[in-house]
Amino acid sequence: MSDIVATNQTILVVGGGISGMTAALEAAEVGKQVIVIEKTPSVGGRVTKLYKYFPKLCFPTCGLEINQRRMAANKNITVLTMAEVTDLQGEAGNYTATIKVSPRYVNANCTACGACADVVEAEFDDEHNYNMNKHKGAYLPHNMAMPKRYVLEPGMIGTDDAQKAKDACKVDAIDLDMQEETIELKAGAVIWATGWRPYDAAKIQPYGYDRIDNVITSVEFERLMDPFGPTGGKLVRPSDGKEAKNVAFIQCAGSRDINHLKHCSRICCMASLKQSTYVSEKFGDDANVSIYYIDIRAIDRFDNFYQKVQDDKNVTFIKSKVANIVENKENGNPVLNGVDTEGYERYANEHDLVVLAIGMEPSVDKDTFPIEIKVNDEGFIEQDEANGGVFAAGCSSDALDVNRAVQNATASALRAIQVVNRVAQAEG
Amino acid sequence: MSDLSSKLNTGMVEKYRNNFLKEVEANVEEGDWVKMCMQCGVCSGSCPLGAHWDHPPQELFMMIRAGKRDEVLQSTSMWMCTSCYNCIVRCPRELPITHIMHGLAHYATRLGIEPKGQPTRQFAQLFWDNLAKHGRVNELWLGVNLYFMNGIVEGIKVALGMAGIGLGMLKSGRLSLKELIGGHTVKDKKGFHAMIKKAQELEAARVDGSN
Amino acid sequence: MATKEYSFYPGCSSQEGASSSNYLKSVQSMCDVLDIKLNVIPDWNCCSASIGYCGGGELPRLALSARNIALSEQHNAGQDIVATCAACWLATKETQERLDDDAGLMEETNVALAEAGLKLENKSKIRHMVEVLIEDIGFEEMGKHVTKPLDGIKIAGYVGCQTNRPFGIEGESFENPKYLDKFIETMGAEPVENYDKKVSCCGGALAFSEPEKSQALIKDIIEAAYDGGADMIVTPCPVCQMNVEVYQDKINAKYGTKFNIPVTYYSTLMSVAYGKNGKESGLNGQIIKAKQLEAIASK
Amino acid sequence: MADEMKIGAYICKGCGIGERLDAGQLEMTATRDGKAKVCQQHDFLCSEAGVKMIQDDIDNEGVNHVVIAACSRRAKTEAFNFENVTLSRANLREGVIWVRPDTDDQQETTQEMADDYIRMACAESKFMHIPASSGQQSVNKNILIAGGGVSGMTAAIEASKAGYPCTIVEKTAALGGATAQLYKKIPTKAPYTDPEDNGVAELIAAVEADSNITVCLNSTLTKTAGAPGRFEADISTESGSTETKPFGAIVQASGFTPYDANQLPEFSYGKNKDVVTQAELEALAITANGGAIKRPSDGKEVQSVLFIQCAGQRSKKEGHLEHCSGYCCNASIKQAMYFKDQNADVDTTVLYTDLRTPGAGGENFYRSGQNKGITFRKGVASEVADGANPTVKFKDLILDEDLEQEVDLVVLATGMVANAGEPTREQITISENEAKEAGNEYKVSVESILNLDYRQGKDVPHMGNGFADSHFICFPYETQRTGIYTAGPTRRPMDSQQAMDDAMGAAMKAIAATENSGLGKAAHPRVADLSFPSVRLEGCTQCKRCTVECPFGAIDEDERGFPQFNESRCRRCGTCMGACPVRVISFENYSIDTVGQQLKAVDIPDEFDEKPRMLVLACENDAYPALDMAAQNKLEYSAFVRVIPVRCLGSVSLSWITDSLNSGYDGIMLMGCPSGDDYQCHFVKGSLMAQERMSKVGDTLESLSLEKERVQTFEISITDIHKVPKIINDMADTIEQIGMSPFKF
Repeated sequence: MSDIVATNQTILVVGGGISGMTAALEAAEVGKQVIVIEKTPSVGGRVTKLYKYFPKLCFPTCGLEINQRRMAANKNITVLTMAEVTDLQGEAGNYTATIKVSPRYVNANCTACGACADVVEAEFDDEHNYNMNKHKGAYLPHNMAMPKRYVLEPGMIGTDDAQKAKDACKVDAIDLDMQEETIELKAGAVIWATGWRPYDAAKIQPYGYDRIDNVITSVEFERLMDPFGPTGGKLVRPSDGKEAKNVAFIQCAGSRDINHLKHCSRICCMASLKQSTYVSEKFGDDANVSIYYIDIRAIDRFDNFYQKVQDDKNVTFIKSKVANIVENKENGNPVLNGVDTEGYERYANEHDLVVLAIGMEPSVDKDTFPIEIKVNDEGFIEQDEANGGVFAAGCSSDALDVNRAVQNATASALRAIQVVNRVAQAEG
Repeated sequence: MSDLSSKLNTGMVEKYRNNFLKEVEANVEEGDWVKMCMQCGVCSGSCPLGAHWDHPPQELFMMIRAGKRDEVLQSTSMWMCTSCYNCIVRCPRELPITHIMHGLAHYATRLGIEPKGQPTRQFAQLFWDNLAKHGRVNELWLGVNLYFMNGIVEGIKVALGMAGIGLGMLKSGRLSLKELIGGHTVKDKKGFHAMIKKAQELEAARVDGSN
Repeated sequence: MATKEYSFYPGCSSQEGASSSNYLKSVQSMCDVLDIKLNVIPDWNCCSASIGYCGGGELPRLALSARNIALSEQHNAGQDIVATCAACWLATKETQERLDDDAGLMEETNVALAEAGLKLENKSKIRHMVEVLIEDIGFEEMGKHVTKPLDGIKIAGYVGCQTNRPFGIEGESFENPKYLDKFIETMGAEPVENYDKKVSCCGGALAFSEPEKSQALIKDIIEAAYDGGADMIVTPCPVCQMNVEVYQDKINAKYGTKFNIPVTYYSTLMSVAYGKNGKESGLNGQIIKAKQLEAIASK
Repeated sequence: MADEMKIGAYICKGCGIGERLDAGQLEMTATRDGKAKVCQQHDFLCSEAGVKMIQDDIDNEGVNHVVIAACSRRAKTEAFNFENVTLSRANLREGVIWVRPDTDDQQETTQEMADDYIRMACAESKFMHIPASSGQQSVNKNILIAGGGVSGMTAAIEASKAGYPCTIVEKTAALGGATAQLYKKIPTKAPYTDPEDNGVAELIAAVEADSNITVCLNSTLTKTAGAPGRFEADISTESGSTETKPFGAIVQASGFTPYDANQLPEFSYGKNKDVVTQAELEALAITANGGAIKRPSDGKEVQSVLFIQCAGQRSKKEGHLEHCSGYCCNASIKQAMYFKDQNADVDTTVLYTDLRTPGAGGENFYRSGQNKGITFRKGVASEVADGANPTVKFKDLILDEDLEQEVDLVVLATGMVANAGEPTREQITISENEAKEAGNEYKVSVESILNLDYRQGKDVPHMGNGFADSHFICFPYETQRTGIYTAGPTRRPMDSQQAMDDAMGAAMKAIAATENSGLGKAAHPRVADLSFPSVRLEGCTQCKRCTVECPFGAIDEDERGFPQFNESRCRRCGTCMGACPVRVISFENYSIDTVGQQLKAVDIPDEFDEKPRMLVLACENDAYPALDMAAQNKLEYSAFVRVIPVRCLGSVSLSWITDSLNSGYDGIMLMGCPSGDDYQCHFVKGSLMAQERMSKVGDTLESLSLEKERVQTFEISITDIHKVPKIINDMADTIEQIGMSPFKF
């Protein structure tokens, strides 16, 4: 790591999701030195866990391929994976960041041949699939993982399995003695693109996410569609593997709720509209989708997509915040209780599967943020002079869909460039 | 309805003209929360007696904003509230719905336009009279009054129907005939009554400007 | 451990010859064992529960609880107010909150209280007996005093509404509070897992005014207990206890069910488990006799 | 290429290649068939030692054409990254051993596969050249900004802050655009409870204070010529004077046209003066300037106002907008606050179907509106009856009742209409069809903002609903006119704050365009590609296919009809190359030969060998990665297939198909991205064109009396990891059924 060159003209990008990648690429492609700090073993972030994008229903992997190719080809970008910023000092044009790099136990020799995974037995929760299944103790995070390099679970260290993996590697890529490192990097500007996390569904007690098997979150549902996901791409429910043809989507699961997230997470309406097409994609006319909503927020041209879904006779919209969910003990079906507020109809509807359109919680922690920064009540970083050379990008700045996050990240690249260009001028 | 309350009622109609929401905000317990409802309906779905409401809370709130004064105040709905607080803890806007329901019921009563025969309305009144008299609830009288609230004949029927329970309570020492004579009261009745009276006066002054 | 003292608000229903007098009995026995001293608030009055609203306006109702708090502050200065009745606890706590938030109401309340020669500081902590047990005593300590574990009894812990919402017990969820099951376990009995109707409403005061509607709710509560294989139901709330226990015959008559399940208080369990006899545990207060408890109590 | 070509082939034996294949044999193939002057084997080629071995040969042995026989071209790119040489990759890992079973009986065909890939890589290498910039370019840091609204001004201010001089061309006499017409704007900062000053004055001040920003008022762009790095813009003033200025890139922030409420007679607009649009209410608010807002008809102070949301929007009705304009809900809340903040007793109602206030600020603003006493009703207005006071007839969807409300003033939340750009040929047909289906007409702007003198039209092509948005979720600024970036409502409906943020992104892209075009580097998606199309004009027949089919309008025509390439407009997709019937267009590192010679290099066993040969031309962005990932998951496919990545199916020359048929291939598969409205092709219409062209192959097949099944086109998404091997194996089965091609020599 010591070989990393960083000056006060360097732009530090914290977070290697699509926003961080975009900001890094835009800056690097006009010749700026960029260092990307990514917490997980590979870049790409949440979009790597999406099956399709709304409203085009195209595949996130497609854009990821282009962005990763751009990154690989660009010598101005350095990516540190399994790395986190633990401290940040200084001001615009002169920051020092302290980075903690966790051991991957696999070095750059790795050719992703998979020999190690073939021999190990131990299995661990697969974070990429929201722990719905397990992966080997030596693993490639996913098909598109960049860097395309295996990872050893820390839990493996000291086990025979780990030794087996090491012995199986012909290119000496496995280093069981790898230690956590702490490095300091200079930077002129910092782009904070740590993205978001799904709100903890268990906290929404009336929906029984922690008690009812067949109540899952929208991000989990997304993984079910991936042929390499926990169900091998089958749309089946957790309790009994039964095909989930009758699916309910509950909007504002955690969002627009003072007891949970005050804000509207923006993406959830479109996400459910999109996911309703998954059910049709799998079951055609046997699909039966109910969307329980307060307001369908399909703004600007997204509304055209909303209108398409409205025309689908297999999709029903109910203006209602579901009151609670109980389980039908006989068949494991979740039963939704509530009132359709349009004309006051009570319902107790049974579904195969319930998907909570889970809210977007920013991954910005006000209290532990390494430097003085303006964060609003919702937890998003506000665009503010007081933030000096630290700029939010993507979902650190607001609840944004992918397109808006990328657009915002492109803007923040310019903000960072303005700072380092000033530095460059000053230094002549 | 009493002259006083009918005068009050017409007075209020006059005062607030087609702005029932304002009237509610000014005069109903926690009424200023009504405007914050976003019509999600989680309260309506959470109510244990929901099925028996003509207008669930969220609809009542919309009706208030729509100026449907009589439909709201004469409704039996809010009298269905069991005070289970499900609605309150689930409301994404933290409206104190239970209290608003109680407040509406009370305000309707104050105006004398509440649904007269509504049993909970009658029981609630009895309960208040009972405690206001002694400072403590006298369960036996409460029961007796309750049974006879719809007149002697009806009362005897109800009483007979409830006899088994009454007996059980008596046997288990959880109902005492002592209560018929005297029974539990607060000692400082004078102070207690004065306090209630003053509180009522102050509130009346606030609501209808008279006392 | 030193004696713990509290300012006690028994409430109307626990008075002698009232519907939950047996609750008070068992609470007293339980407190003896746990070295808890309850100093009754002198001349306390009714809280008007959550049903006084027809006749009583907001302020008069607030005044009721305010008077109790004021009396407590006067006579049991510095002691937390403890109620055993959910409604009493809730009404008092709500009053305190409302008056804290609204200076105007606070002032008016004090004007009214002055008529009774009282003044409200509104500083006392207002707690449910269950909170005291969990937070001040703790399950471990509670367990230590068990001399007759309630082996072999399966119990549905019915928390009900007002002990649970809107305030509830610190750290518990509104939909699935676990503490009552912990009480049951601590006393050596077996709780019903995922008891569906744990926090469902029994109709509360409407059991009187809307018997059919309420009994329909009560039926579900009892049914779910039976479904869970319960021998008995236990609750922290007098209204719940009464409603669930006393209407079983009527429900049987109406729905053709064969309900006959005893409904007791957590404190009943505790005094029995603590070796108190049936009378001390208020078992004689049962309309549907808790035979298993009696058996243990008389051992 | 001054010094003569020297191919160095390097064979990796790692990752099981050494165990599965005969490296000696491969080396022989490279030297004998591939004419590699240098050939070395290595156990671990991507290791430092391996890379050093290659670099040494480049430095000392004069190797200038490197062939790496190892893993996929998508793997280990950072290791195999050499300067001043051409690089070809023979995919022995993902392309051979990972898709073939490790059994003795398969060994022979597997080895053949590998040998062919070596031959192919060497053949490609032979015809590749090291790209050198055309020198057509030079860096011009000046940025042209069309439109002086908040988007344009923001773009100018921010670009200037980064050191790029800007020129704003504004049609009207003043800066500020639509936002300047707002009394206040939707809050942009916590706690998001009250309307904010519109901020235009500060922006104008900043623009005027910036010596790097030139402002041309009362001016339009009468002609825009050239390309990124060397745009020439004619800036004409009303007075008629015209000045031509050079620019490096363009930001188009030409705003929007407010919807014409006269198309809403049902709401008595135009008939009743007290029915106004949101824009008109802003004017009333500005006049009132904090005082009571008076209504137009009789100047009465408004006591009651009702806002009708989605007026003429979110509807397929004739003359209505199909889209939602996104900002109107917040705008109505803001405007209702104009009344409430001045006098809380004014009765304000917002009639909506879905209240759309997304994001962190939105919900706070909505709550604040409720808190201020604005009444929100979910309902649909059917009519506004004319009269002394307008009466709104609507259905309240919550109360499920038809109701009427008489108010002093009705405000119609009408939306934004796109006002710029022009539809491409495809889009005209698409939108016409859509229009037919939807029973309405699409408003296609006639007014041109940029007046490009491009072969393919005067403006940036439309996307849906007439907006010049990007088609791509991941790349919001990707337009079909390189170096021209749209911002603000030109791109899609949005409020002024979003527009300003958007403009900043557009400025970033414009800066990138100036820098990269200056260096002759391609723009997205083949970023930094230095090659560019060159044409042998002597062979050109002036058929114009290249100029018509270029998705980016990169090619003009001279008066004789010869193509004129504009390097920096070009995205290097090769569509022109694929379009050219006489094969005169090529890139230094991608040409008719680099692919054509590869497919010819494949060893075709004779008919009786029962070893068919199938060719796959795979889109490098989707199909090829899908094949890679299939291999990564050890999904097997036929040993008889040979895969060649192409930049885009649009670049596929028919000659490749005929050549391979002639040289005896038994089947040909073209794999491109899904086409259609939601096409995924980053070069817009590669698959579409391939399909068109292949439809013509039918005749060729007939003339050779070959079955049409032998040539098939597939739409493959990058996620079709299980599908691609199946397609290949199905083709193998088909060939088994219809038999081998007779054209084997």
